[in-house]
Amino acid sequence: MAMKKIINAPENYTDDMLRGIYAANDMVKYVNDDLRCYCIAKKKPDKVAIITGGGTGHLPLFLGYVGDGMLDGCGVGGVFQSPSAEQIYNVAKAVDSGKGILFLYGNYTGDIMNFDMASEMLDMDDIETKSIVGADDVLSNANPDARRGVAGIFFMYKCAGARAAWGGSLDEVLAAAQKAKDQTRTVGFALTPCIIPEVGHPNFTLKDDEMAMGMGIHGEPGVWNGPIRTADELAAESLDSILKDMPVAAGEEVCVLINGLGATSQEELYILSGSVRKILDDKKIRVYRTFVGEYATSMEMAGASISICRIVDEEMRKEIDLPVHTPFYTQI
Amino acid sequence: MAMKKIINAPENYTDDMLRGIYAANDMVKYVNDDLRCYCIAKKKPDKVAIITGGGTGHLPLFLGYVGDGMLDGCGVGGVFQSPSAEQIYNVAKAVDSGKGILFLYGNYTGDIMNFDMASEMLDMDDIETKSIVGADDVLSNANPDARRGVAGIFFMYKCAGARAAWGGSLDEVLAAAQKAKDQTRTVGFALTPCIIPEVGHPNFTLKDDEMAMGMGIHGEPGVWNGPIRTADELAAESLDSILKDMPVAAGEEVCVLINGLGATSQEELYILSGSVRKILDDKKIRVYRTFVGEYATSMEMAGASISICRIVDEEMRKEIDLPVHTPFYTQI
Amino acid sequence: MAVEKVTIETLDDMFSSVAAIFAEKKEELCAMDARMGDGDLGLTMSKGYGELPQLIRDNTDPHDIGKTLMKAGMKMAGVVPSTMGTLMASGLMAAGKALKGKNEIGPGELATFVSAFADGLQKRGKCQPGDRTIYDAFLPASEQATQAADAGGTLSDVAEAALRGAESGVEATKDMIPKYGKAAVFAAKAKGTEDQGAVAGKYVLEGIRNYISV
Amino acid sequence: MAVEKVTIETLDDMFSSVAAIFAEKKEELCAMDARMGDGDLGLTMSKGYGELPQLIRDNTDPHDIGKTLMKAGMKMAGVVPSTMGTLMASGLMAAGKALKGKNEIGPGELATFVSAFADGLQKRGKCQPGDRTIYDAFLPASEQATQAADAGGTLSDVAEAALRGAESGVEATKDMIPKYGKAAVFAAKAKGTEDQGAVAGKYVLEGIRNYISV
Ligand SMILES: Nc1ncnc2c1ncn2[C@@H]1O[C@H](COP(=O)(O)OP(=O)(O)O)[C@@H](O)[C@H]1O
Ligand SMILES: Nc1ncnc2c1ncn2[C@@H]1O[C@H](COP(=O)(O)OP(=O)(O)O)[C@@H](O)[C@H]1O
Ligand SMILES: [Mg+2]
Ligand SMILES: [Mg+2]
Ligand SMILES: [Mg+2]
Ligand SMILES: [Mg+2]
Repeated sequence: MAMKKIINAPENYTDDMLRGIYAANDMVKYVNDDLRCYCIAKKKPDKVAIITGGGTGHLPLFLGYVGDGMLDGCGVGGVFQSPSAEQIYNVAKAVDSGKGILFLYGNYTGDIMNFDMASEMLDMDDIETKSIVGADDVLSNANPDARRGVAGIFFMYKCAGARAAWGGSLDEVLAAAQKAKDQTRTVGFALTPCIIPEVGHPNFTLKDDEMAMGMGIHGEPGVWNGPIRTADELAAESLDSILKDMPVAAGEEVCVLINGLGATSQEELYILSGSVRKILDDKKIRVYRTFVGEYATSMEMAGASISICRIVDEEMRKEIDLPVHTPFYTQI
Repeated sequence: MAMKKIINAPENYTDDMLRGIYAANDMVKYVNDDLRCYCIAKKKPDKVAIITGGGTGHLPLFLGYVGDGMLDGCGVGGVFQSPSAEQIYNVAKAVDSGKGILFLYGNYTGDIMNFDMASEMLDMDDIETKSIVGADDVLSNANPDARRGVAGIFFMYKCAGARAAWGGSLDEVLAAAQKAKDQTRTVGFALTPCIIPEVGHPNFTLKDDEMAMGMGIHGEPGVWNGPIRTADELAAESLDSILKDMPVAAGEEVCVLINGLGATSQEELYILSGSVRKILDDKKIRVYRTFVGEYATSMEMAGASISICRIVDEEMRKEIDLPVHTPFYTQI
Repeated sequence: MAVEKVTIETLDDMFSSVAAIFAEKKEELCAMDARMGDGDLGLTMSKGYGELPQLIRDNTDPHDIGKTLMKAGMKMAGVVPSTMGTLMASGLMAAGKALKGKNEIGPGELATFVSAFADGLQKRGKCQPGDRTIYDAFLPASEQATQAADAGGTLSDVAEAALRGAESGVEATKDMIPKYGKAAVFAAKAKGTEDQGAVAGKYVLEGIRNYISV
Repeated sequence: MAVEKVTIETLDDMFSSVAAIFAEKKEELCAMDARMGDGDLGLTMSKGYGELPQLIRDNTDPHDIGKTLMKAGMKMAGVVPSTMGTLMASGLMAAGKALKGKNEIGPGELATFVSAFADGLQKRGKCQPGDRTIYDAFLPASEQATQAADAGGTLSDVAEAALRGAESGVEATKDMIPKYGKAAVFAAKAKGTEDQGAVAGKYVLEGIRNYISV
């Protein structure tokens, strides 16, 4: 597989992308003269600030959720690399309004080290932070604490974002994120690899008829590689894995997130969404909302993920329903 | 290139997709027991109805723009095929509220024949229709009337949709579409082909390092095939072609639409958007709004298009700013 | 014992006669189309016209032959979405439009039917006389049918005139060069042969004549 | 003529001495890392510590050695975002946090610096003693430094004690099996060799000792 990308110099990939984003949108800006310190343009007074961060290559993750009703800032790393602690710190300083800061990001070692460092630094400035990581990828590890964070983090953003927008305390915002985390599971599968621009060749290979169940968004190995299955089969296997890990009873209610990894067409995502729905209907699991689109990608990787977020109370329903607006995601 | 798709039986592609869409969204429905007669669920009283249609494989085109503030219905064809006149007719009957109907779709022979037939049928029922086709693809033909319609139709949807939402007459809605059409030009380029599910192999081929400038969304040949160029070079060549066809003076204002053809990552689209912006800034052409994302695709084709819509008066500005909401596109 | 007028009740019978011809000529039309194009013409015509009588029955407007024809024509287009299927449907719909409000077909209405059908083909196909299409059969048919009706002929006279016009038109396509679709690629091969679309047009009128003049 | 206390004004000089060691040991560390990992350790350490003195000067809080160290440490992490770069920065920041509000480093503060640095490494790396990491150099260093300070030793005594602890720690890593990162894959090869991260840790303390005890 050759690299076919619409880019300029590979080493400018992240910064060229960021310049494009800032030029296209007024509602975000960068601070400290550093393109990678990405913040909401108009700081929100008197609310808990929520900050995320992570490597480039997963749009709309991570920065795409900075906006009204969701997040306040994002530390932007190079392709599949962590932002530095200093970048996170600077974002935090820029958006802090005195009610504390929630760090909400994915469960990757590099990110954890850097967010923790930033948090210690902020502590020195007497700015309170709490941290929580998304770790929704069921097939990435049997141990829930060691799981990767993938598209399911969307529900954590949504619930924590709503709680913060309503003036919740840092503990309340953290609790909303934790509740969404507890109720969310994801299973994903890849059909093709992606190429890191500065590397120039795929980070793994799959045969012409082959796919990988459970593969991570950086190409981490999954549970099986084998011939491509149908949408119905993939939906069945994925829901099986999810519901084994987090049982949902008949009559209970869930949100469904069908996420494209980058190259997969929207047509396919809706076919997959239809397959998932048939199974949930059969199980008499009610669907509160279905989200279909690109929420967490790996550049031009083909594949998809299915996330289920169980709705356990009216509060969650309201959090998920809150209209939000960012340059990448608008919900009314 | 092998077909790697998340689907069930290829012959059910379109209908499986439609079932997925209806299950995921309450705001649309189908009429006449025919999945391919796609309408807004709650008919809007006392307004000109706008109907579009065309082949499957271009999501969010065409049906994705049916919703509040945009379109009222869509005839859905098979992959890259026209909907039937009857399907268009049935959609029209379902959404008609007595103020007439605008047919607004792409400039393809099959579609034209079928929309014309539907129009004659509606005439028999004393329902007035007017028709206009998008034909924005500059490189597809030197003769503007023979050009293909591609992503630029978005601006026609937006302007006509706003005018209709405000209670405009059929002639006024048509005039708004015509004005947007007159001011919009697109240039696109493909990096990889796509595969029609029932065919199973690509509709054309490009070498490992090769791209096609001006290629159509079904793989119609463009003006050159050659080695992949940089984002900056592609932006420069595309804008050159656009501005030669539709001059824009320094100080004038435009909207920019950077559209992904399906497999291209959002990261690349923003890099390309940044390249376009640099050139417009240099020419002192002001940018009113930038739209970046997937607006008109060819399933999993890699590539992008650049559309420029010149803003000629305050009316257009208001039309483009009108908040809209569909299952695929929300603007606030 | 010729038919003197076609009513809403007998409209389906007239088209059953057209269907019968296409059933008989299916192989012939496929073979002709295969020489020049993709070889589907016999299939689409026998299928489309085969379903038309039932479509007419299912979509009958009790007072309006015109509306009935339009609706049935539109349904037929959905059944056979090829070029010729769409063109035939367009002809039927244009004829229906011209007959809006009529509840029977006499000599004048039949001439109107043929002329409007021809116009419908031309408008939909954006073709010119001499382009080697079905229009080259229908245009002379409409001229002769109109003359016969203007001269006070019976329904049978008009039907015979239309068919004669179509036959001469088909003959003339032998010297025409194709402009449209797949046939344009094989322009040289067309020389001396009849255009298969024109032949299909002639069969429509032959079926009508058969029903009226027996 | 040993240094008796390090002030906010001389903090950068102490780290210049650390930088000097890493400049000297660059090739050696790279070679060690190449045997077990990706061979970048000498590069990242000489680069990160090479910039640290200037980062300290640029980020000096005139009354607070702790804040100064934290800020400079954080900046250093951005300069060298590798595992060891991040761990070293974490050590510096933890030490800074422990010294918050101090405006000089005497014997007690130096012991605090080493212990807090060790704690910072452990917390960031989530490693245990015996995991064959830099922590295995810093943990005995912190124990010995604390003893020396508690016993009323001079700044020089504490610095010497820390270095002695680190040296014994490095020696002990020869028998440890790596658990983390790329080295874990080459576990067998590690036997009998010193952990390169532990060696880097020792060099930090050697640089400090060199500045204080000359
Ligand atoms: N633009 C046109 N206008 C009128 N008739 C046309 C046109 N293009 C093709 N035809 C007629 O259609 C016939 C071919 O029909 P058909 O086999 O259905 O086409 P295809 O298989 O290419 O879709 C031609 O012989 C010609 O008579
Ligand atoms: N989790 C950990 N905790 C503490 N130290 C660690 C940890 N993982 C690795 N190390 C130390 O880091 C050293 C390797 O550093 P470095 O070369 O920067 O790693 P890499 O090149 O893999 O990013 C190891 O020799 C070990 O001492
Ligand atoms: Mg994509
Ligand atoms: Mg896509
Ligand atoms: Mg044919
Ligand atoms: Mg290394």
